[in-house]
Amino acid sequence: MTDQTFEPKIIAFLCNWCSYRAADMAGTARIKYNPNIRTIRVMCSGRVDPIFVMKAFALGADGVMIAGCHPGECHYIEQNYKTMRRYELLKHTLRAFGIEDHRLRLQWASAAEGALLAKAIDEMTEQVRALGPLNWSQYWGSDEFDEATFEKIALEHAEALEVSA
Amino acid sequence: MRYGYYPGCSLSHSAKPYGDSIQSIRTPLDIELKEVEDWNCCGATEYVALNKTAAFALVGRNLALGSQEGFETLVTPCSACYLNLKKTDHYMGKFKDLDKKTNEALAAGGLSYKPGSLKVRHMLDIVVNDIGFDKIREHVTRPLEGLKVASYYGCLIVRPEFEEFFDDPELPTHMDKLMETLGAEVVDFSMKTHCCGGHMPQISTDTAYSLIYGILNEAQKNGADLLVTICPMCQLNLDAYQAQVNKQYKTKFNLPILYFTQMMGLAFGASEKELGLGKEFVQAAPALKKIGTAVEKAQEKPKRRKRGDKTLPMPQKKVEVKYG
Amino acid sequence: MTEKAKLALYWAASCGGCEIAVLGIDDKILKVDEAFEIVFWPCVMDGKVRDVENLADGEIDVCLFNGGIRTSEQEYMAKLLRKKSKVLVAFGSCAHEGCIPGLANLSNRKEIFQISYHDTPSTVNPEGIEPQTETETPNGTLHLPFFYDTLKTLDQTVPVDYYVPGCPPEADRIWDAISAILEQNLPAPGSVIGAKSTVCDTCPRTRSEKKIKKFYRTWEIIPDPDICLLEQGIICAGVATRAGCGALCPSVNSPCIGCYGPTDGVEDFGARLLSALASVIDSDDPEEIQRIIEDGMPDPAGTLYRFGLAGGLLRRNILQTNGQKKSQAMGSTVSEV
Amino acid sequence: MAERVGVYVCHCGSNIAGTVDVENVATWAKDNIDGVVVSRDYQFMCSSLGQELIEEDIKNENLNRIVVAACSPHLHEKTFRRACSNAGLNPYFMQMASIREQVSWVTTDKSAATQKAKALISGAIHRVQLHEELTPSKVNVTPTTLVVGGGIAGIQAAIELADAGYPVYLVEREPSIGGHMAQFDKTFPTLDCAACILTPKMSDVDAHENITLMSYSEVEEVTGFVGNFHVKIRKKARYVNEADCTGCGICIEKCPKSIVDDVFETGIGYRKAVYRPFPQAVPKYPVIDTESCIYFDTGKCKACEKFCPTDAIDFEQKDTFIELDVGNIILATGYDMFDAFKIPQYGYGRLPNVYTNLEFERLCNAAGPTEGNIVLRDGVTKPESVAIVHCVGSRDKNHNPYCSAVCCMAALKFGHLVMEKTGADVTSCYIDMRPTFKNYEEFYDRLMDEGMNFIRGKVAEITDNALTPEEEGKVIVQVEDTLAGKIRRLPVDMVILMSAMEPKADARDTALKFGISCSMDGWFTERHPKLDPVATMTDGIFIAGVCQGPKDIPDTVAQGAAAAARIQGMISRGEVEIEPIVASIDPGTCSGCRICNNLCPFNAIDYLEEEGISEVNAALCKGCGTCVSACPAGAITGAHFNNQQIYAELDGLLFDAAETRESVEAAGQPAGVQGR
Repeated sequence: MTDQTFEPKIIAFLCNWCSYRAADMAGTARIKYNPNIRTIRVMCSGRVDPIFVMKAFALGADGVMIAGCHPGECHYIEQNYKTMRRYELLKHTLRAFGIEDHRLRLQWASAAEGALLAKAIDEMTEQVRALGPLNWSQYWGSDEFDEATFEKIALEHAEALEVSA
Repeated sequence: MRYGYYPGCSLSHSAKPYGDSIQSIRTPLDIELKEVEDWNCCGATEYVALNKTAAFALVGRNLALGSQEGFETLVTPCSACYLNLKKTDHYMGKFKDLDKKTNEALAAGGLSYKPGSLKVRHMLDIVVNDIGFDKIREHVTRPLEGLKVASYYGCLIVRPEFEEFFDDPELPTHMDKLMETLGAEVVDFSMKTHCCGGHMPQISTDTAYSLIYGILNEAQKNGADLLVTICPMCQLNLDAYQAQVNKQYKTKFNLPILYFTQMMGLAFGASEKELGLGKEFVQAAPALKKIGTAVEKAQEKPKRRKRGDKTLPMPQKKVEVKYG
Repeated sequence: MTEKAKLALYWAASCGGCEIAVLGIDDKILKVDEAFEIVFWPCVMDGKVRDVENLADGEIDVCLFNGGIRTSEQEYMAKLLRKKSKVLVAFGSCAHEGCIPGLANLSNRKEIFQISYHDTPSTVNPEGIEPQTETETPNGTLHLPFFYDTLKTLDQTVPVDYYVPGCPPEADRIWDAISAILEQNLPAPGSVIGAKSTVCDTCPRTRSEKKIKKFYRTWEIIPDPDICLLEQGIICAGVATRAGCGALCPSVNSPCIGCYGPTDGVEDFGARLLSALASVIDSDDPEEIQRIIEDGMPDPAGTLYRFGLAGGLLRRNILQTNGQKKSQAMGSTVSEV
Repeated sequence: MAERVGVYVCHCGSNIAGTVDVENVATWAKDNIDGVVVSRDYQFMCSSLGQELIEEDIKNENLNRIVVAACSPHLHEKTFRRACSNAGLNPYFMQMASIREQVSWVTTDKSAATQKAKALISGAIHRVQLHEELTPSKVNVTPTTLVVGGGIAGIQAAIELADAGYPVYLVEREPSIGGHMAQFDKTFPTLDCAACILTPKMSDVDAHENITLMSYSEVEEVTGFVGNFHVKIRKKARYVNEADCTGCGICIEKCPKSIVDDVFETGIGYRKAVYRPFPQAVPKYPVIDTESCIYFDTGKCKACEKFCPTDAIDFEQKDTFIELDVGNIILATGYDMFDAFKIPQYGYGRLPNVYTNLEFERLCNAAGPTEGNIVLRDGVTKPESVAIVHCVGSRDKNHNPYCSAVCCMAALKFGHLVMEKTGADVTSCYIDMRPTFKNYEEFYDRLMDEGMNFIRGKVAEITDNALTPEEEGKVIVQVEDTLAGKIRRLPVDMVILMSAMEPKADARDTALKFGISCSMDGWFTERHPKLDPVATMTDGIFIAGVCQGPKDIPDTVAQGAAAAARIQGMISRGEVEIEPIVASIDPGTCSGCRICNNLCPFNAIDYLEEEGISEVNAALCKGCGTCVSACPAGAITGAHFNNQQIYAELDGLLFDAAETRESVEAAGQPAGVQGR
């Protein structure tokens, strides 16, 4: 289902050293990109806990991007490799939940690659837009009993018993 | 292993020995080659310069036929055909409009081709990578010891380098290894991937001869008894115009030009007839007499430097520097 | 003598194991009887919903509620018991985090009915009858509860005061909980009554630094009895699972499957375990990593969320019926309980 | 207790206000988000007035949390943190929202920009309320410094520190310090002889009371943290007893075994089995190379021992290990040359008269194998024509994409030397000429005046395959002259390949050993490419010279000095602050599963055997948080980036998704005891 008016909300976790600086760079260079991305700064993409991603979806995000330094260029030497491993398993797991691959993206961007990051953001925004809203909590179903009905049932029980008595 | 086979025009005529020798090594190495039904000329190296659409359609037809017959791999022994087939497949995948145009043209003949559905490979690639040196070694009954060969690739197979070329385009070495596997001695040869002149002999003999001269000269200088090639065009130029080159440059080159498959046949003990030997302008027979005349050269021990010897040592290939 | 405190036990979507487990505390059950007047316990004594309804609000001192909320009746009972109880305890994995019944959240009502009432080999149902919420009979209309698409944990339905984890809770832990209640030295409301650390803490195996090149399914190798199972490539959830069981499974060469749920403050057991496992995969090459994962963990949801799916952050898989509410799914009769 | 948050939305002139409706955002924040007590928009928050505004509000409105929505925290986080501490508020109670770099500058649609700004600010407000008080810890700095690498960079750094009165250990892998510079003949553009300016510095190092020189030694292992490193150094066996050796050199003279020296003489000269890389070597003590020594091979000879006047030769010597405590470390490990064999079409190793730049340096070095005579491989003939090939392995996607920075100038230098010494005509084949430094362009002009030829084009191949009589016996350089637009074949006597500078073959191992990172190419990564070029991500570890990237001698020396200066600052301060953004493990929850142990590249996580739990060494921890998100028990907390703070930020960022998720907050959260 593609909804043209639909503006996806995408959470992006940016590592302090490369991808957040890439975002700064995109800004300084006045590179325009879709406003749908909302960023959280973490020290390293290795800090991005799969729980954050789940939480983001549960809180109503339509997509999540994890951005970090290029493999081999991590400011913490090798931590983004752990990100890579978690990302793969996370994707594998989200598939089992029926969440489309395009809703989670791992993006390497060095401090100099503002344009690349901007392009990735635009690309992802369009992909998620095409997938439509996720609005995860709708699948949980809501309670069926408000106070009134609740009382009503109690009452019915009372009557029922009185009849049989 | 079963492959679609695209021999190309020359293999039944000017390069018949190539075709024959391929047939003769096919059986021992059990390479199953199924010729593409009703294939046509690849347009050689010129056509594309005259009319792109037509040229690509011409090649496209062969690809279409190949994939139609359900092949995964299309093997060709001719470097020009290899280049054309690979180029067409590659460009059709890369440039959507070329893909569209070509397929429109093919549609006229009720054909279509989806780029990437056929893997175009050169005979040499199949021999060294699919069959492998070990299996080849098993079949060597008549090692080519004593024979000094220069392995010559020509330019068409190495450039332009599309995605994954099966060897180093700057300095390919597969044929060297193959020749060594057959027992021949490989001489250093820096002209490996230089142009043989292609169709220059018809256009500017001077240009053509200078190129041919360069190749033969280098081979001779490095002590080669013969050149081994993988391309009918190269074979023809180096072989057929050797006399003219000798005349023009006052040289006495007498270097037979053989196909790598002929060398394999020889080593496998096939008869000269099977391999179409003797059909070359520069007769290979004299050179081939050297087979088996290898002399055990005693490995010389490092000689001490003489007093007053001013010469500077030559650079040695670096062994991986290990620190710590 | 002073009046005994009132105790209620109820089961919703659960296997009943928790009930057995309560009895499993042996003679201590008598102590329970000494301490409490059991007002409601359908599993072991007769009782009517009406009796509960007739109680004053908050009259029950403690209610041990096991099982998740799968039907409208269970939801009603949860709300009823919440209303009538001072302290409501989500007792056992099902009430706590959904447990095995929660895995049905990877499916939905339609599929579940299809399987249970049509497809299972043991089912003979030529007329293709499915449970109806209302059935007319000569003696009047019979009601059946409505079956929800999504199983909820107890606290997704009503506020819960305490949690007792485990599938089922170990006898000793149950007694710990009960005595805590008796002695009135309960932790802060909302907390889990249990250990702080994880199963590894009580696991006898020797552990060293971890690097995993391949995940093995339990039948693929015979594990070394003394070395950490995870280090041998067997997915053992012990690293992420709250201690309390005494590492029963690992001590008999079988990996922990996580029935005691996560430790305090962890919001999603599966993701927690996921992150830990992925972090120690011994490869930096995306293709190889994918291979290791896909070969080693064909069913990630089942592996990582065996007990914690319904209680996790996502709770279920994408629902093809798009979260259709009961009202849409079945008229608007509410009185099917 | 409820936090009192102050929100400050910066206009940044029109930079932000031009695209984001700042007034609207400010009022919206106050009206819609709990905890916000003050919410203002202001022209320039970073101005002193803007900062005072915050300080005033903190005092008057007793705010205890601050959110500044302005530019990127990388620009002004420090500024506003300072403002907070000035007003007596813990600086870590401040959070920035980057609504300039990440909103106004990158968004065209005004309403979308305003909405995004709201999201970011709401995220910051939610987050900041959960911030915890943090104070940097302080550690003392050992005044001793370790310098690794005795090239000009290391020498410069060592001398600077030593002159400042601080003890320095200089560790060099080779038998002598001096590095590549010692191999050079002249230096551009001044053409003063490398040795003449280098050797005095080398002997300074030797003589300096504050410098302990450890040549022929390597760092084995590094532990500890800024101010308090502990290093283990392997002193390789010299088989020459330094205490007794006078450096007279008789052993070298008498040694019967002579072999090609492919380190210092780059393979075009010879040395003995017992040797000193070059006459002015520092230290002066020779080294016995066991590979080639006859005694080590056959058990006979011992000529050196027989003739040594002071019995300094000791065949029994073993490697020794020295352990040091140092406060800071400077890495000046230099570079390797690109292996010209990797470009076969240039004929290196096949054509005798194709040399590399480093070989040529030795060739025209008066102390080199030819006493400075520029000759062909035969050792006698002077070349009449020389071609210099630029960018061999540099600016070449097949090998190294980067520019090696010095080759253009070195080529000009070579051109001058060749013409001066042999009168041969010289042709340089270049892609671009890059004489970009003081007096470099002038030098280029000078060479053009001196008659050096320049052909703009990348050389295709170098061959001895003559096509014309005049090419016979020559080396032919085939190149496309891109200015004349034609292919040229240059028959010359000698070719010099300007080989690229490459990271040391073991640069990555070194980086790992010292806990710093490398670029893709393998150059060490500086903390900031512009503003912090000699520091690294690892406090207390600095880099200087080419190990950080290709550069010439002046830049290298400057970096050496800069690194030394940085360290002097730390030493004179006596203590350093350690970022409080670190991980910590709750011993109660940790079960010692050991998942985290090998995740830390800085070895900050120790496993305590007896307690059976793991522990974070705060001083080593860099705060990346990888272990935090890996801990299956949730036992590890990352200061300033803990889960609750991130959840809160997520919650705030998705404020406008709230309507679709009433029920979420309840999910899995403690319910409290309602219904009683």
